[in-house]
Amino acid sequence: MTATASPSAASLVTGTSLWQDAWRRLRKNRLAVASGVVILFLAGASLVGPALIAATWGYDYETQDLAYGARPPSWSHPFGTDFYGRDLLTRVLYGGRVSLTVGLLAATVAATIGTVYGAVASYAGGLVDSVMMRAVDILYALPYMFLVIILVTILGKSLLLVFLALGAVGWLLTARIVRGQVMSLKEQDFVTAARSLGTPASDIIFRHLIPNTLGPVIVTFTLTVPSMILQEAFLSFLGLGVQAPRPSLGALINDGANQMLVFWWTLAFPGGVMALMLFALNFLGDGVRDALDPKMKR
Amino acid sequence: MSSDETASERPLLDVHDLEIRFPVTVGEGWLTRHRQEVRAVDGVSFSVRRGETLGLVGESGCGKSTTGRGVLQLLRPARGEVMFDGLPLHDLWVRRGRSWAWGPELRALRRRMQMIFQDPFASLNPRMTVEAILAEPLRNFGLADGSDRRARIQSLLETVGLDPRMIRRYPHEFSGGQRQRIGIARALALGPDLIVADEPISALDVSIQAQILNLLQQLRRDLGLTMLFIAHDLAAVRLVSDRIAVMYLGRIVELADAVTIVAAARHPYTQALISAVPAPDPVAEQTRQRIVLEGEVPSPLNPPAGCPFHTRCPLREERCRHEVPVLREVARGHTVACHVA
Amino acid sequence: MKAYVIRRLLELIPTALIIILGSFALVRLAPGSPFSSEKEIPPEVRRQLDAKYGFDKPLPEQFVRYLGNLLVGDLGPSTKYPQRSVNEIIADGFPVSLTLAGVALVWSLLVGITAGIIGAVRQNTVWDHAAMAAALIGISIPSFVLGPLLVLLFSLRLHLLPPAGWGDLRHVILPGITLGTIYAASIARLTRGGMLEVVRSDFIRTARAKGLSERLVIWRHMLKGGLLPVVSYLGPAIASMLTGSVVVEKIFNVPGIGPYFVDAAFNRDYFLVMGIVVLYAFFLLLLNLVVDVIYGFLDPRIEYP
Amino acid sequence: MSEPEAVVSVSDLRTYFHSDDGIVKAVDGVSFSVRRGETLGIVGESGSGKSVACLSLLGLVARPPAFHPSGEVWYGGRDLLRCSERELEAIRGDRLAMIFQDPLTSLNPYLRISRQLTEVLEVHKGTSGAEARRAAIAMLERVGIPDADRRIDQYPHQFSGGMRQRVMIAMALLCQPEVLFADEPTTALDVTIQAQILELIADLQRSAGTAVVLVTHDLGVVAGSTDRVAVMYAGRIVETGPTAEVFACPRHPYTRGLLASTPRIDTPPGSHLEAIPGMPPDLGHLPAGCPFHVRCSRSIDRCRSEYPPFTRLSATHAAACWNMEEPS
Amino acid sequence: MGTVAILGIGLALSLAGCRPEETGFFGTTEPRHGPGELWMNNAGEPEWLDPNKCADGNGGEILWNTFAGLVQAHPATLEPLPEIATHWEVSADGRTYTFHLRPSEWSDGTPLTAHDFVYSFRRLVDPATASKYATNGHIFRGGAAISRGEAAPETLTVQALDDLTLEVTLENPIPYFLHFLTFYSFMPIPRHLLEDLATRGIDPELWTRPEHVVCNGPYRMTEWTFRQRMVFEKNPRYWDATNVRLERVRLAMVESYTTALNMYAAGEFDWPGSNTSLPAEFLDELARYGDFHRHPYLAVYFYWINTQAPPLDDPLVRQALSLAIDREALVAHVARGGQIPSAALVPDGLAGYEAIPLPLFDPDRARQLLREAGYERPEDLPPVTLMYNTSEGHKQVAEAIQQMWKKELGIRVELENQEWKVFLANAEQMNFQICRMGWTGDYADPFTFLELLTTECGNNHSAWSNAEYDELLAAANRESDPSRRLARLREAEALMLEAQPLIPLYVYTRSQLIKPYVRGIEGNHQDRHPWKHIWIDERRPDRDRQPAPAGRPPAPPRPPAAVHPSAAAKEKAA
Repeated sequence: MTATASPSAASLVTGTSLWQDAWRRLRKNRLAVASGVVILFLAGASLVGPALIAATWGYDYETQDLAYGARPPSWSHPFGTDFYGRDLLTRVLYGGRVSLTVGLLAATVAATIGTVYGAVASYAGGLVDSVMMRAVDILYALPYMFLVIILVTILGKSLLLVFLALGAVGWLLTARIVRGQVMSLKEQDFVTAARSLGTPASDIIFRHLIPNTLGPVIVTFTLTVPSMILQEAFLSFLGLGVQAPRPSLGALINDGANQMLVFWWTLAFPGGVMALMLFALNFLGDGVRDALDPKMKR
Repeated sequence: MSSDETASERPLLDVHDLEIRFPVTVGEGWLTRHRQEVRAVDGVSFSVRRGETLGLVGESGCGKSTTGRGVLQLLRPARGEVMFDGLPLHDLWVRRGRSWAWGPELRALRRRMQMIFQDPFASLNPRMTVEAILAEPLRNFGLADGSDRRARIQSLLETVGLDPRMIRRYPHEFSGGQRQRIGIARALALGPDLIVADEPISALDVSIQAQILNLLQQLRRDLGLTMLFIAHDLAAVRLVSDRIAVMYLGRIVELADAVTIVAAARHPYTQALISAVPAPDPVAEQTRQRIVLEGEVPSPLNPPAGCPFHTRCPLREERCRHEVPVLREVARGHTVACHVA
Repeated sequence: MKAYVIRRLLELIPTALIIILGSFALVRLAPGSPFSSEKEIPPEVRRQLDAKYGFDKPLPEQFVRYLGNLLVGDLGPSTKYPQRSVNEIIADGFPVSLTLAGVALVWSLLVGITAGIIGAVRQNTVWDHAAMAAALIGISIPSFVLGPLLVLLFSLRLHLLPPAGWGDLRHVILPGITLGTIYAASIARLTRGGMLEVVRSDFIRTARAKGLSERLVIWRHMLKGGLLPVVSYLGPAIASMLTGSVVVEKIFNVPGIGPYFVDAAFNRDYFLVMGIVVLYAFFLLLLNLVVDVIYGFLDPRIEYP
Repeated sequence: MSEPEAVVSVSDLRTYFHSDDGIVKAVDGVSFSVRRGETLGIVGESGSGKSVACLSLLGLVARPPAFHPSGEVWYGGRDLLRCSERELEAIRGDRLAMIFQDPLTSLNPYLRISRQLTEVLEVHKGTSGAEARRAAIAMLERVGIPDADRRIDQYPHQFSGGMRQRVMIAMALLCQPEVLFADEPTTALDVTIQAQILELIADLQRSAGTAVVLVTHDLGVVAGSTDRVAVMYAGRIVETGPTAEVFACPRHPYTRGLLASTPRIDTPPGSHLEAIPGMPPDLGHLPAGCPFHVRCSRSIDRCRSEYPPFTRLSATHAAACWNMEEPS
Repeated sequence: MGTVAILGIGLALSLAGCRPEETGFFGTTEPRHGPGELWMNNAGEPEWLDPNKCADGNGGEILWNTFAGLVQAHPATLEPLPEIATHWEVSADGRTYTFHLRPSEWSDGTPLTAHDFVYSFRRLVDPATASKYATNGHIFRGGAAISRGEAAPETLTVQALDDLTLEVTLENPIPYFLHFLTFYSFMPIPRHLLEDLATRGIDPELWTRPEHVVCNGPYRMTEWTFRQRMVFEKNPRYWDATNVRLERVRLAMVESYTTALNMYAAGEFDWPGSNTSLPAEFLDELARYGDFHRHPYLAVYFYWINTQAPPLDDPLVRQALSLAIDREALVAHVARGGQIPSAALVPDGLAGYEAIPLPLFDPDRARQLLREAGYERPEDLPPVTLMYNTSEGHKQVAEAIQQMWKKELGIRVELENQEWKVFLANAEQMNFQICRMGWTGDYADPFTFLELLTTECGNNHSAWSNAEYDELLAAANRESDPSRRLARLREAEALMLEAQPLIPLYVYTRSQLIKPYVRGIEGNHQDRHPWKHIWIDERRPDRDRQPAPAGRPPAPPRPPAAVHPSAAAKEKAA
């Protein structure tokens, strides 16, 4: 009568959670792993790089050498210098830090608001749900950029506010996804089972519903990060991004795009790093999606 | 098999004129949804004695699962009574705002009635270990703490025939049959009096179905469980049930003990159902009288007037179109809802 | 179907009202005034200006008056372009933006669907990887980089197309491509995903079991279902092509409405901001309705209650 | 195994898949043949390889993750496994047709029934337009769809489950195939509808002389609808023979176990079923020797190391076991 | 004819730096259109095309070429020349001018009379008009009171003595009046058209739309495709039409300087126009080309200091900030346009004014001043915020200065860019510490700059107020002797700079690209380039990719004063 046939005693005793499973699948995805390595490298470089350069060559992202402005790449300045004679490598690294931070924080803000909003709406159901989802529809119908611009002009400008504004506007998708998830999870038998076992509502939300929405939330999150980085770049194009002289990749690229005809390196290096970063983030996002949702695996 | 000595005893479960409606969204307004109510269960009455197993069979959409959930108050009955050990479950709901919720007595009663689900994949939270799944009911009722709890869980696993060392594993690491055993262990964790088994074997392989049927039988015997066994497979239902109720389109059309219902079915639907079950026996198959019903089950959204079965019934008469037949006793303990039978 | 469309249209009214109220409040909350300028304006002149546009009235009254005018189709005057009404500005700019978005849409659909189909049909081959890598690159390049690069190549080096401006077909190509590329990339990924989802489905197995040729299987059986994700993406995509054209319209000096999303807000051109937002919101809501109808047309399982 | 009058004969068919866990031997050396007009039942539990075997002999398994199937599948003097895709296309749906378990997902939800029916005729017979439509309507009527000339213009979701399966059958039979492969055609249906569909298949088979390969897990269906049966376990056929003989006198312990564990309508209530212990094998990690030995009550030492050969028990009955059940 | 000598500041200023060798031309050198046509950029849509109401450069460019005022400015020297007025007399106190008008017509054939000017000047100051430039009308006696709504517009001391004689009386005997009168605010308004529209039930405010507009200048608008292009054709009824050479001018509205540059390179523009700036990054590169031109521009770039809040309420700190700026490096490496570094507000040589000599850069003195102010260590000084409006050029200057202050004084400076309307709101409400400002002289007189610091001036964002300064300026304006007047102004500026309520950085220059076949664009310090003097050189001396020969093309007959061909102006600038 005993159901047997488990390969090893070790796996019998220690289970593998779906997270561990996903992690295993993710590690098998060579492109995703390579992308992860690239992102870790970029993150690491942007984190310690500026300090390292400051310690070695003595300049930071804002040290100017006006007489040495706009020089092409050389040994002392591998990425060249910008208009003010600032080292472009330092600025690209620092800008990468800013962009990654903005991307991560804005995506976090979006994911947090979206998850809570979506979960509350669908769990409450009925009129509350209808009202909350209509609000989302309405926000969807407002031009995204208009909202961000108005928010930035009302709230003033700081790095913090930029990602708050981006996140505050960017949570709609997460909210819809989480709501949809909770809606279908609510109908699943394991929730019915928990109810029939007398599990209190709070436990149902936190032990049953939310852990099961995390997968799609994480997937949305990983794909939101690159799009937030792009949004920040777009804000920088409009002059609403980070405050000079602090660079973000978007701001550097915008400068570079304007100067492309005369100083090619001011576009090529930040643009290259940004493309690499977005490329890797997107690939990693795809990988995470495949890993968390094996059905979608290609 | 039940005998007369229990007749005077109060049934553990007494369901009278149960009606359950589902809201079906047929349209959506700006803030409102236009709903139409579907009577999934329409005036069902039955009782289950302590230690008895009542089988509930019918084809998909006949309302048998809904009845099970209504009994457990997982759905709020629109009408009718569900008496559990003399307690009126349907009266234990309390209003909360615009909706209804379980009152404290009903919540406390969860210990005494449990459910086994059809889909062993959907009924276990994929993010929880077996230990967490089985600990949940214990925690909810503050039963068994710490090492006690683990010991209890391990003994539960042994009861359902699983290796107790597997408590750290996750549902996806088990086969369908093993998952169903976990689901059964979970239902048993609180030591319930009544178990509603909702199609517990239909998602399983043939060889595993037999294991689970045997397990349920054994548990019934060992633990003295009372069970409402819901399935579409008449042969399986008959195997574990003392009495069997046949449902069609939200109503019970025939109710009798397990032997009688196969041997002496009165309702044309029951007869057709029995005749449609193919036997794994070529010889029997050659002699089997098949009643092949014409047409399909009508939509519960738009049930036919009169006898719900009249659209497919080979014996239908004029009054079947207008008059709803009521359950009447045709023999001792054998009731049928048919004008003709 | 007809009743459904009418009902959805009626539903737009409360939604639109809330959008109008919300954006009205937001615009008025922003600091600054439409008449700020580096030159001092005499207070009497300022009063006259405020009176002329009704900004001297209490806000609720202004709102009600705005709504009243909106009902008769009057979006009000522009403070930045005082000789033009918002109606005229939109009438001038919106068709331009629509044209641009149309070209971008055609480009993104052509390129995106083709690449997506190639990716799905030749799954896990070099073709697939190349198409998807190209799509990711497309997503990773901001339009304010792609635009100047295209200008550099096609206008300044090859002298094939004008670098900016508006007028004939040649002016539409570069901005259209610049605007459409990121969507082409998304569409490619969506198409591939949708097609792969369909490839795995039982009915494709049925189609093969019927002995249909691969070509027929793809074109007749896969495409319709495989493109459904693309269809539902089109609503938001077209809408964001209209706003996302801010960058492209600035780079290529296209006289569409895109830049107003930014400039009118910057200039505190209250009526213009409102007009643009209302137009956009209404257009988006309408677009969603159209997409839903198309979706229903493509997917016969969708019913309109 | 192949007999002179066999329409299709399969020998040593193997279909392996790549998976995360390595190679999965879904079908591992399967041989059978189908004769004109007969019904062959292939029975087994999920994962036994019964569906994959049918799909791979028609070239319908997705590659990857599957390898190209090996073995031989003879039809009309040709080995289908060595035919070009184009040649296969010409045969599939015309001479060899297939219907599937879930008629809801197996019909294209985006196309009208008319389109899905007439294209079969267009592709294989060159019939098109009004003529194909007429033929399709006639076929729908034949499979018992009332009001066929109106319903042909509907979409699959507008049909009930049973009606959909009728449409599937109509689609498969339009070109009057020689063999109909029916992969669990009634599993998704209610028992009363299942009876209708089985009746229909039998009826059509009688009138057209089509051979049917009925793949199912339901022993009752096999017993009632097939002439011969092949029992599959872990990618191999373990026992084959005339249905009556196999059911009456199962020689392989698995066949016997399967029969014993299936409750019958006349099994006395409360009786204990002789269930097969354990669970169906993980095809990625098959035990050595006979894969059934871990669940087998009759297993002997040899079972653990060596796969048993197929032993002919009579002219038509054969089984693969080292320690067969005694004939009863 | 009263004469006030206006010396182009360009004569007094020399541009530093040597030019790289010329390497041909930037972009195409073939015109894409007929010889009588000019394609140019106007950077953006004008707000108003009504002379009384217009307050932006985009509108100004059009008004100067579609309307003719009493006087016009010489295309090179900006000296006032007769236009509709053939000659004029000035009263002894310098306050009353009598203009004698030539008989001329509006573009619809209606005779143009002195009444049209009276109508225009009254309308300018009438609060009902709500002109942002109403203050320009304050030069007329009674103008300010009318603007404030305290008097009727009819009380303005402007009257038509007859159809062709106009008498105006000024508040003060300002020496730059005639030059000021060339400004577009003072163009005549076709009263008959406005009244006609009103009777036809059309909003008279729309009179400048192409379907209605009536003008009296060299060109009239024939097409206005919103935000795409405007087309102007020669006005045959312009009094001097025979001397107008271009048949047609096509204006595009390209806001992005980079885009405009691309379009110039592709030959879509013959001349980006005076409303288009060349990005600083490109200047060094572009200066190598033969079609590059540069001339001084009467505008000063400076930083306002909010003198109310500590630590900037201390003049010593403000002076230290000014001295710590390396203006020469700023101009050479950041602005790059050959701008003239200046620590004084009024440019040297403006209308004979001698600039206050102040050191351009003295970090040691700056540090010493800071110590004197009580900040022994730089860390003692709280961080300072520098606000600028969103623009690439302003950002570049701000970033450079932030670094200079950090390097020389150790001051931490936060940069804050704000979009224009917010920036202005904050500036008006004194909600800043230091903010950037550029001030363009409306007329060639020091007063146009010094007026900024008066107590009553609404554009004074320093909150600095000094009664002595106000009195000195008032006294100067009452002065009718030009040199005594300048002396008082200079006294006032010195007083003001001592207090340092603002930090001047440099005097602007204008860098331009002009296709080699375009002639007649003069470098002048107000960057006004009347189209009627421009022509397309059909001889095309550029074909051999050589710079234009020094030989003068035939000069247009009017104005009689020497008109320098562009090449000559360029040589002068170099």
